[in-house]
Order: sequence, then C-alpha cells, then structure tokens
Amino acid sequence: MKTDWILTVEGVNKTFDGFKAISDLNFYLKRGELRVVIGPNGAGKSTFFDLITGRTKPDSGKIEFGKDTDLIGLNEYQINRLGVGRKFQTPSVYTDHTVWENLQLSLKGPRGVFATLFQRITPAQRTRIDELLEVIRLQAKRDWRAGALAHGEKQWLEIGMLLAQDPELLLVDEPAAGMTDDETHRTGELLISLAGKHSIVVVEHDMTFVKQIARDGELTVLHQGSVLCEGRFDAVQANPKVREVYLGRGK
Amino acid sequence: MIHSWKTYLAAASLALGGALLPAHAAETVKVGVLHSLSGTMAISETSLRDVLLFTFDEINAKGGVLGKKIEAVVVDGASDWPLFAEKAKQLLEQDKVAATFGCWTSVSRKSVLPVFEKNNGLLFYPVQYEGEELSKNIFYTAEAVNQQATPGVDYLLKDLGKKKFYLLGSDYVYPRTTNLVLKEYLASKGVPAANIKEKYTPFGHTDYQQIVSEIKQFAASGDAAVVSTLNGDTNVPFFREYANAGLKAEDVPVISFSVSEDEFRGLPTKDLVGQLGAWSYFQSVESPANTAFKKAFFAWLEKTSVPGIEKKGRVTNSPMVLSYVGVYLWKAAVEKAGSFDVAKVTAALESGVSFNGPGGKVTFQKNHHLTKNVYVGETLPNGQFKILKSFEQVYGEPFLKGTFGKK
Amino acid sequence: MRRCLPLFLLLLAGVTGLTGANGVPPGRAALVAALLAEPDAQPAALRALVGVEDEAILPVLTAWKQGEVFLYTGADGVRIPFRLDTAPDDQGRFAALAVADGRRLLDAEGRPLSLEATALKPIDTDGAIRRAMRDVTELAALVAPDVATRVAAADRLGQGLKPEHRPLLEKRLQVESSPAVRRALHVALALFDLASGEPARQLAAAAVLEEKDSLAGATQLKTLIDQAASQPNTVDSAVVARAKSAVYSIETHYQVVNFVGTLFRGLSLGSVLLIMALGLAITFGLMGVINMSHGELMVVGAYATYLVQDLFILWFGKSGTAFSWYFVAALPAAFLGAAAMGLILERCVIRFLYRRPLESLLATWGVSLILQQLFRLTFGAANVQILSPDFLMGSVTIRDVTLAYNRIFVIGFAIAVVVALVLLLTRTSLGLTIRAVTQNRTMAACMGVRTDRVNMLTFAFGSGLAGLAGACLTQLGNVGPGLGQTHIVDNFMVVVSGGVGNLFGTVLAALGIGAFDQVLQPWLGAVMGKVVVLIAIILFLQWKPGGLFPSRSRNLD
Amino acid sequence: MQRTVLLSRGQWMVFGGITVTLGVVLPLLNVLLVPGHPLQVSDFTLNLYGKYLTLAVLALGVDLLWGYTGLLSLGQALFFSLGGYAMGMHLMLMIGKRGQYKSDLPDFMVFLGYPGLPAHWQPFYSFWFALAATLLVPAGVALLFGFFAFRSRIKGVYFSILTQALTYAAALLFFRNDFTFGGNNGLTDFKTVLGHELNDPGTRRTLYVLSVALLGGVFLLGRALTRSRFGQIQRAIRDSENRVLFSGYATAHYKLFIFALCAMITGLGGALYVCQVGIINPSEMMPDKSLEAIVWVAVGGRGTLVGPIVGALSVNALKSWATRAYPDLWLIVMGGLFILVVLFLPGGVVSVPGRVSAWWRRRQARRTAAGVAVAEKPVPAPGEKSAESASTP
Repeated sequence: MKTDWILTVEGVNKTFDGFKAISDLNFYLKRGELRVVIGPNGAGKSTFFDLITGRTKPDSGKIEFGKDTDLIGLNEYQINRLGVGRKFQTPSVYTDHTVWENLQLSLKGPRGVFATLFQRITPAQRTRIDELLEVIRLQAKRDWRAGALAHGEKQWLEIGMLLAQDPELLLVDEPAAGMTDDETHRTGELLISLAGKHSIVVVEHDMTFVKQIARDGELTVLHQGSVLCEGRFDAVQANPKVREVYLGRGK
Repeated sequence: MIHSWKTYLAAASLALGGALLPAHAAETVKVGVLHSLSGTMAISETSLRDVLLFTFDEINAKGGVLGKKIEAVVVDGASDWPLFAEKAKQLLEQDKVAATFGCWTSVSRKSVLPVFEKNNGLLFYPVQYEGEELSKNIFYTAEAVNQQATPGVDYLLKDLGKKKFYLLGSDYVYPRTTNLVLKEYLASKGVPAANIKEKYTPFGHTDYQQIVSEIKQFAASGDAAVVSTLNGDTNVPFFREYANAGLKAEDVPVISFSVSEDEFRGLPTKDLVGQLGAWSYFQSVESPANTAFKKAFFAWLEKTSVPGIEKKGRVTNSPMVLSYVGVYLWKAAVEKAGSFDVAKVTAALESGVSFNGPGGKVTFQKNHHLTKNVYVGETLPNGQFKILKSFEQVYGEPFLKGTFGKK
Repeated sequence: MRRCLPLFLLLLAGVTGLTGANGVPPGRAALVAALLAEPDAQPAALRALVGVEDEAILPVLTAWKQGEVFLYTGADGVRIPFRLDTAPDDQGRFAALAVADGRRLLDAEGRPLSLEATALKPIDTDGAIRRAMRDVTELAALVAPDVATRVAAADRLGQGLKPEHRPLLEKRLQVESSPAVRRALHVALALFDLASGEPARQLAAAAVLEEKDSLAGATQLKTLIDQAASQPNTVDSAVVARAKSAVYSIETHYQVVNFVGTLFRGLSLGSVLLIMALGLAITFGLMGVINMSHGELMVVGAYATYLVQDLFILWFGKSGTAFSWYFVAALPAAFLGAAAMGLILERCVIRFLYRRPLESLLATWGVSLILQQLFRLTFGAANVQILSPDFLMGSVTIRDVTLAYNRIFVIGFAIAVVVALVLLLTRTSLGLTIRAVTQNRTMAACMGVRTDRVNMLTFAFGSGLAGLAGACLTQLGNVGPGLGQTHIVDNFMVVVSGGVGNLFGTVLAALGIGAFDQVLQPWLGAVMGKVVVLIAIILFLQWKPGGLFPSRSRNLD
Repeated sequence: MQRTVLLSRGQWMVFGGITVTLGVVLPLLNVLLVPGHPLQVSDFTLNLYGKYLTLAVLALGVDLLWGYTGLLSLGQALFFSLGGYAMGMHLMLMIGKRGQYKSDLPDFMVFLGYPGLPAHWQPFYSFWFALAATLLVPAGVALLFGFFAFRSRIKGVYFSILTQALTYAAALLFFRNDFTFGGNNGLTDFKTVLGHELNDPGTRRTLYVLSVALLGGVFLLGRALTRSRFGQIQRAIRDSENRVLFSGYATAHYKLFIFALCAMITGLGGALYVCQVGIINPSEMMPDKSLEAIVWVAVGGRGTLVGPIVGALSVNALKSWATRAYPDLWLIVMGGLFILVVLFLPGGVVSVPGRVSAWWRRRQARRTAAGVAVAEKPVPAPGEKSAESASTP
C-alpha cells in the first residue's frame, strides 16, 4: 500500500540559461506533515516553490498533488484552486486595502470575473474573517491599510490570507524574516498548530526557528538543486556534508 | 471624498468663466487667421500667419477696408483637425469675424467646411489642393490641379520629351487625387500605362532607399521623370537619397508640387539643383508688383514686434502670395459690395474681382477659384526657382477627373 | 563635322573682332556666334556645334542653360558674351571672363571689369534652344573629362538611336580607355545593332547586351519579342529565342542585384535604427527610465550639428574642403550638447522618478513638448538646411548595386559606436560602476559607489548617444522641431524587442527590423510594410515577452 | 469598509446638483436667454463643453485601467477613434445625396473611383448597427490584443509600449487611402443624425445633454464597479498581481474584462465626440492623443473617479484658452504643468484638499503636543505603493 502523499516530486530538472537550478530533485510530503527545507543561497529553494505553484515549468520530471493530480501544465491560479497556498519571502499583501479586505479577498469562494461583480459578503464569511483576525492577532487593526502595518504584522496578515484560502498544502517562504524573537516564536507556534490539518512546507534560514518548528519531524537540505540529505534535525546537523556546505559556512 | 466634489464644482465654474470673452470695438473689422502655429504643420503654416499680419498692416496703413481698420484674431489650430473646427466656430460664433484666412491641409479645410457653411462664414484657402470640392462659403485662391500638376507634366512631356513617369506621393488625398487626374491626362496624351508607375509612402517616411533604387532601374531604359507629390517633410530624405544614388536632374528630373521656396530653407539645395517645380508664383517672378511686395514684406519683417516671427533668411512663396492676394481680393469685393455682409461680398467675389498680384493678375471666377498665371521653374543653388516656362491666365478648374477621357 | 564646316564659317563671318585668327579654338568661336545670334536663329547656330570636339562646349552650354552667361556691350558697340568668375573679390563683385578665350574683360578705360551678380541679366533660353543644346551636349558629353558624364552620354545616345550618332560612338570606342565608358559604348552600339533588323547583327547584339547586363537592353529586347509576337515574320526566330534567353539572364542578374541591394538597404536602415536606439538602450534599458523625450535629445544633437555647420560657413565659406570637415567637428558637439541637456533633465526631473518608471513616461513627455516648442521658438518652425560634406555625397556602384556613401558611413558609424560602447562598459571603471548601479542600485550604494553621480553620468551618456544619432540623421533626413517624434515609437520597439538591458539584443533587433522592413517594402509598399513590421513585433513580443534576450537582472514591472 | 450604497446621501446631492446644472440648467440658459445676455450660454460654449464631456469619458476609461488596475494603456485613443469611426460611417452614409457629387456614395469614394459601397460599409446604414459597432468594435480589438498580451503576462512598461505600437500601427493603416475609411481626411461633412440636422442648435443641445448623461452614467458605472468585489480585485492586481494570482484569481481574465469594458466606454465617448466635432480622422489615434488623455488623468488625480473628469475638463479648457491667448507658448505651459504634477502632486488636483487638511490636522496635532497621534499615516501616492510591492518574486 502506498503512503498517502500530498506532494510527490520526482526526478525534476530545471535549467535557466544553462544554469541548472534544479537537478533530479525528489521530494515527498505526507498529508498533514510539517516539513522544513533549508539550504544555502542558490540551493534552489525558491525555484522549488515556483515549480510546485506553476510559476515555472520543469524541463522534465513529475510533480503530483494528492493522489494523482498532475501539477505540470497547470498555471498559478489553477494550482491554487486545487488547494496549494503560497506565502512569499517578502510579505505580499494588498497595501491599499484594509486588513479586513485583504482577508476577505482571500476567502474561499468563487473566483470568476462575473461572480465577483455582484458578490456580497455572507454572515458566515464575516465570522470566518473575525476568527482569522484573532488567529493572526490583528483584530485591533482590522480597518488599517495593510501598507501601514509593521513588517512582522504583514507577514502575519499574509499567513492569515493563506489560511483564509483554507489550502491543503501551504508553502511558506521564510515566514520569520524581519520578525522579533518573540514574533518568530509565535509564528512557529502558529505553524505547528496548523500542521496535521494542513500539510506545510517551510523554507527557512533562522536555525533557532527551524529547530523550534522541526521538532521531531523531518528536515530536508537542498544543495545545488537537489536533496543533499533528509532526516531529523539532530541527524542533519551532525551530517558532515551538511556542515560543509551549509552549517559550517553559516557560522 | 467630499473635498473632491467641491473641487469638481470649483473646476466646473472655472471652466464656465473661461468661456466668457471680451467684447470688441466698433471702428475695426475683425478678421480670423486660422493656421497651425504648433504641431507638425507649423513648419509651413507659420509663414502664412506672418504674411497675413503683414498684409493687414499694409492695408491698415492705407486706411483699412471701408474706413475700418482690420483687427486680426489669430488662433492656433495646433495641427489638430477637430481643434480647427472648434477654432473656426469660435471665430465665427464668438468673434464674429467678417472673413477668415487659413488652413493648409485638406483635412483641416474639410474639418472647418461644415462650420463655415452652417454659420455662413467666409474662408479664403491659399494652398494648392486636389480640387473635387466647391463650397459656397470657401474661396479657393489655391492652385487647382490644372494650375500646377497638369502644366508641370505638360512641360515634362513637351519641352523635355519625357516618356516614362514615376508618380511618387505621400499617402493622402491630395497625391492620390492628383495622380488619378495625371494618369488620365497622360493617357490622353498617348502615354501607355506600362510607362507609368505609382508609389505612395507614409507621412514622415524617412527611408527612401528602396524607392530610389526602383526609380533608378525604372529610368535605366531612358527618358523618365519623377512626378512628386511628397509632402514637405519627407522631401529631404528623398532628395538626399536621390542625389546620392547618382540620379541627376538632367537625366531624370523630379517635378515637385509641394516644394516651394519656403521648403528650400530646410532642404539641402545642393542636392536639388535643376529639379523642377510648378506654382502660380515664384519669388523670382519679375514684375513691379512682385518687387514692391517683396520689398514691403521684408521691411515689415525687419520692424515687426509680433512675437514668434522669424526675421532671418525669409523668402516668399506661392501659398504666401495666395494668402496675400486673398486678403486684397476680399478687400476689393467688400469695397465693391460696400458692405462686410457675407452674402454681398460673396456676390461681389463671384462677379469677378481682380487684383494685380505679385504673381500676375488674378481674377475670381464664378466657381470660387482663381484665374492666374502658372510658372514652371527649376531649382537654383540659392534656393530660388529659375522660371523656365509660364502659362498665362489659366482658368482654375476644380473638377478634372474624367474630363480628359471625354475629349 | 565636315558638313558643318560651311555653316560654321558662314556664322564666323558674321562676327567681327572674334575669329579663329585670334587663336580661338573652333568650338568656342561657334559658341560665341550662337550666343550672339538672334533668338530665332540660336537653335540653328547651336546645331552647328554638333560633333565639334571641344571641352569648352559643355561647361559653357551648361552655364547658358542655368542663366550664367551674360552680354557685355563695349563702348564700340561690340557685344561680348562672358561668364563670371567663380569666387567674388573682397567687395563681393565678380570678374567678367570672356567666353571666347577666358580672358578678363576690360572696361572703356582699360581697367578689369568687376560686376555685381544680381545686377546682370543673363542670355535667355527657351524650349527650342534647350533642345538644340541637348543635341549638342549629348555629343559633347561623350568627350567630357568626367567618366560619369561620358557614361551617361553613351547611354543616352544608345537609347536615342539616331543613325548619325553611330559613327561617333564607334570612333570614341577606339580611343576610349575607361572600362565603364567602354562598357556603355558597347551597349549603345549593341542597341543600334538590335534596331538594325539584320539577324546576324541582332544575335551578336543580344549576346553583348546579355554579357553587359544592360537594363535598357532588356527593355529593347522585350520590345523585339513583343514585336515578334504581334507581327510574326518581322523578326528572325533565332533572334527571338536568343533575345528571350538574354532577357532571362539580365533579369536574373537584376534579381541578384536587388537582393543584394535589399540586404544592404536593410543593413543601413538597421544601422540607423541602432544608432537611434543605443541611447535609449542605456537610459531605458539599463536605467529603466521611459524617456519619451529621447527623440528631442536627438534633435538637440541635430541642431548642434546645424550650428557647427553655420560656424564653418562663417569661417570657411560653403565651398572648399575645410567646410566638409564641419561634420567631424559636429559629432563631439552633438554628443556634448545632448549630454548637457540630458544632465539638466536628469537633475531636474528624472532623478525623482527612478522608482516610478510609468511616471517618468509622463514627465518626460511633458519635457518633450516643452523642448519641441523651444526648438520652434529658437530655430523656427521650418526645417533648417544642412548640407552634406563632400565625402558623404554620391555613391559607388559595384556590379550594378549602388552603395551610397552616406549609407556606408552610417553602417560604419554604427559599428564604431557599438564597439566604443562595449569597450566603455566592459573595460573602464566607469563602465563597471554603471553596470553595477544599473543591476543593483542599493547594493552598489552599499559598496560605496556614489549612485547619484553614476546615475547622472549614465543618463547624460545615454543622452549624448542620442545626440550622436541626431548628428547622423542630419545626413539622411530633415532637421526640424518635430524630428524626434518621427522615430520615438520605432526606438522603443527596437529596445523592447531586443530585450531590455541587453545591448547585443538591441543590435540584433535593430538589424532584424531594418532588414525585415526592406524585404517587405517592394511587395507591400512602404505603408503596409511598416504596419506589418509593427504587427510582427507586437506578435513577436507576445511570443517572447522579454524580447530576444530577456534580461533577468532588473524588474520593470 | 463594506459600503453597499453607491453614493452616500450627501454625495448623491452633489452628484445630482452637478448633473442638473450641466444637463439642465446650462441648456436652458442657452435656449431661454437671448444671445448677448450676460448669463446666456452660447451655442459655441455648449458645444465646446459637450466635446470636453466626451473627452472626460475617455479619461475615465484611462483611469479605470491605469488608476485602478495599473494598466497604463497608450491605446485608448485607438478605441475612442474606433467608436468614432463606427459612428462616423453611419453619419457618412446619412449624408445621402447631399454631398459634393450628389451621389449615394460618400464623396471620397466617388472621387477615388470606388465602383460601389464596400460590403463592410453596408450595415452602417442602420443607426443601431452603428451604435452596436461603437461598442463592439473597440471591445473586439481590446479582447484580441488583450488576450495575447495578458496571456503572455505583458505588463507595466511593456504593456504601455505595445499598446502605443498598436495604436500607431492602426493610425498608419487608417492613413492609407486603400483602407476604405477616407485616409488622412477621414470622415467629415456630416449632415444629419437620426433625421436631425447636426448643425441645428437643438440637435447640438441634445447631443450635449446626451454627453452629460453618458458621463454621469459612466461615472456611476465606474463607482459601482470599483466598489464591488471586482473593484477590490482590480486594485489588488494593481498593487500585487502575484498575490492575486496565487490566491486563485485568473488575473488575465480580470484584466481582459476591464480592458474590454473600458474600450467600450471609450468607444461610446468617441461616437458622441464625433457627432459634436464633426470629423474623425486617423490623427485622432496617434499615440500622442492617448498620452494627452493620460495627462488629464494624472493632473486630475488617478485612482479616483472625480479626478479624471476634473482633469479632462480643466486641461482642455486651459488648452482652448491658451491656444488662443498664447499660441506660441501654450505647449511650454502645458508641458511644464505635466512635469510639475508628476513630480509634486502625484495624487493630482483632487488630492490637494486632502493634503491640505492632512497638513492642517498634523499641525493641530503638533500644537496640542501631547495629543493623540493621528491614527492613519499620510496617504502615499499610488505610484509609491507599486514600488513597495515591486520586489515580490
């Protein structure tokens, strides 16, 4: 019997102008798993996300979502509608909209042009937004322009927007960047609490944060576009190859 | 949001206020000048504004028209054709001008034509054009096709013995219509269709390599001439290419209908020596009237204080002189009618007023065109024309298409 | 010539004081006679010159036609035709030189005559006189010192097919040494043979015409073939067959000529596009400024050239070799003028807009309106006159392909500018900092680069390139306030389709668009050709939104 | 936040007031008072305002694309002219035998020797067909171009440059005489519309009132659109297209929809414009004209609906006045104005009151020193916003 993979990436290659960004990448994610991906700059982390979300097309290989939904050939919004949410490295929120509107636009619901022309908000949606505001602790600033939020708050808002979409798979790119230690910690807790209900891939640099959210789960190290090693935090940290390419240099 | 509404109100009231215009004095008669002083056509039309202002000053110095001084209302059509219509309305409906002198391009004339017809205004149009038009409110001092193109081609046929014709023009109505007429004319003179070639280039075209190489091969088998209706701006790249390709006026002359002395100011005349032109006036016309005109105009240029008028290196050309005679013909008609009333002036004009202009005697015909002299000349290195042939008192005929075949 | 002699002597007899006895060559004496004859008699008098070999005939007749021959009536009533010296003396007057012997005329007191050009009335011509002149000159031209004139004369005589000319052509062929003239003479004689109606001569003529690839020959051969078709039995069948093969061969030759010509024209148009777009490739491509006033910066360069030209005219006059060098002096002037304008523009407007590319579009459009009107107020609304230096005039013909010097110059100039640009960007420290700043402004600033200064210099440099393009354009087209507007859309299209920020892409795109345009033109005409090129570029960019070489270093979204 | 009303009560009153003033009072002042009366609005003025109002419709189209969606289209003049040509073709056929040649064919076809009316002209005898064409032809062109452009993710500056090339190519095409639309001269010398004489002051008044109605209608439409969920997404696309795309919205469809809608609005404006100015020709679709419209929007204030209207009316009024008062200098004045607005007033004229009051509030706050800080940060210009989010992957 096969494991219930939510994401299957097999033998994927991607070259940009002769530069091999991803080479023979294999990556499997169990449903409900929280996986942290680390790797030095240029290891191909962002390209990896781009490939899953449809921003870039792989030269070869297989990317499947859930049982057997082929993601290759679909574009960003189609993949998103299947249940793949992505948070960008730099917070990407609608700066001119209020926090409330940001969440409202992200709520699950019809996405067609004509549907949006006459769409009204339902009481259930209001309740959902209120819940989300609580989760991301922005109740007090619900009517603020998102552009006026602090950097950490924007990160949270974006996570909130992701949750509003209620995706099965969350791809989170450096969520702790630019946050205070305290905020980082709370972010970690939030992600941990989401695991299980959602499947999550987190790309991160901050080792304290990685240690916090990796707990006893697996860690994947990317190097030069392919998986260098996979394993528990301690095992990875002890791996001489990893120390050489990443951790050692990091010190 | 509310602030913005207030702003809107404020702006609207401002716009309203701007439209109220001052009243005018009684001892003058208002006359409109409607030319492009900016935009692409400014290149040609500013000269006409200058000569018109000069003419008004000259007439005013001699006592004006019916004892009234001419007051010029100068507006800028800005090479924008709907704006021409708007300015024409302004001149007629607000300034109530007695007559308007203006327009260069056919499209500007077409644009203002309904305005003049509706308000029963009077427009004098001074620039060679394709004909095929006759409005009761427009008087065409301009050369009709039979006062420029056909005499010019006649010269090529008879005097130069040319047998092959390359008709080259900018792609707009004047060249197209002129060439239609010329093709009929040439056919009536026994030139076979195989010996006529027709080509058009867009406005502002800058690359004439292909066309010149084609002309060169076209002319290789003898006795060819180019009949050019290229508009002003594209002549420089064309003639540069032409001269550089080794084509000479003695072998393959080009006769141009849109190049006058004023255009020579911006043309490398070295490349143009010997090329031909046909107009109803050249600066080199020798007559007392022309000498007096040139002297007075250049003297006026020296001392005028109107801003934006170039003083150096000025010349006179046919559109300028046709603007000039237009004013005098209007004056003559007004004096004949004893009134500025458009209907009476029109009647006087149609009855055939004459004026001895710098290019010779001009007389209005019943069909609102002028009987005038036509000259064919060749370009000299100093940017003047040397007159080679003149046709005396040619009757202006705006509708030519189809007339040659019938003969 | 023999049969002309009696008339010639007769005319001479009518002229007193000026005879062959004074050592005047026969041609000149007859010329003088013609000049002095009554207008009605002038055509006949002129025809007396037909076949007379005298190098003086051509220039005198040309001068007469152009109204540069005048009459001087001496105190004794003797009329003497004369021309003016080429250069004026210090009072702006001209010395009068007699047509007969080129000597200076003297006035009644024996002093040399000096006359004002404007006060003179030239000896007139009319159609009949000019036709007679043509009859004379087309023969006289056959012995002119200038090769091109001789070639043209041979061409004309060959096409004229006047039987009396044939011996003259044959005679000339015996002494002619220039290959070009010999070729033209052969063709002319072949044309005579072709018209002779004798099959043997016609066959030989067709062979000659084919060998010499004569276009005029092809026309005549076609007439012959047409004649054979419409009136059978008037032409020998072997001749028709030979004519057909000759026409085919000539037409094939001209297809090759046209193809090569089109390539050359495409290359030249591409070079023009390239020179214009290079400045934009810097300001738009590297810096991300949508400079709608790029065209006006070119105009600054063009007017700078104009001013330099006027200075040279002031110093050296219009003729002479010194004047020709104005263009060389104008290049740095155009560069510096436009660069200075660019510097002002950058300081006053652009530097506030580096982060707002779309708004730089609006502001620079405002700048372009202002500049256009300023040009109009300063230099007048009309085009200004720019004379080409001698070395950029004329053309060279290689195997029937005409290559104009100014076009060759443009191609060379484009190559030179590109090479200089590449060297500057890759080999100098300024180039290094420019590339650093344009790739990552913040990073460069952190590394201690004075980005503000570099921006300023880069923009000025790009503007300077626009100025050079303007200088170059003065040799191809007109110079007026609206010059810049004509090219702006093309310029942007070149840079965008090449790939923003990629010089090599700009080069390829410019050449590609130029060639494509020239290839299309003969089929579609100039207007549709241009429309198709534009649409093709639009479609191309749908397919490859980043252009030929998409740049990934800078995000212009 | 969640306003379901189109306009608040106060705004309805202002809107109604202005509409009535423009649409009822001015025409009445024109028709009831004798010429020469100080309050009389002359036919000329009314006609002029009518023209400005249609230009304001064009400006609204530009703004819905640029101010709200971040698409700076230099092709709006093309859509405006296409609408104009569609209407112009109908008006041309309505001239009937009153033309120069007393022929059923339009004059230019007669003297260029057309054998008969080209097939694609035939249906334009019907006014309703022509009206439909003023909407559908621009929309069709917009859909076709937009489909390709948005599919290949052409945006920002590239979109501007490509739309500029599109309109330039179209202008060249229409300049061609063989293109059957009258070449450089375009279509002109119209006589009647729906049987009414175009020169008749009554007809002109009606056209003016229709222009007011069209502008009012488009304003309300824009208002409804921008307040809907669609409008929110529009602005979201402007500020962070990636986020929208990765939130499951097919941004290309949204852009295509608004692009086509604006083309239709603009086309209608063009049709009314042509009825009032009496000529349509290819120079109306040169890129310059689009740029001019963009400047109106910039001057008035982009990203608002009032801004473009204020901009279009005031800049055109200024132009009308300046071309007469300072024929030599007006271009310099206008150019300078654009630069100043872009540099110092990115929010346009309509942002002035807001800026002044914000400044005043800050001053007051500073005066009361210990007072509570103003909650909201000063409103940055839309341009700065896009810069903020430009670094998303």
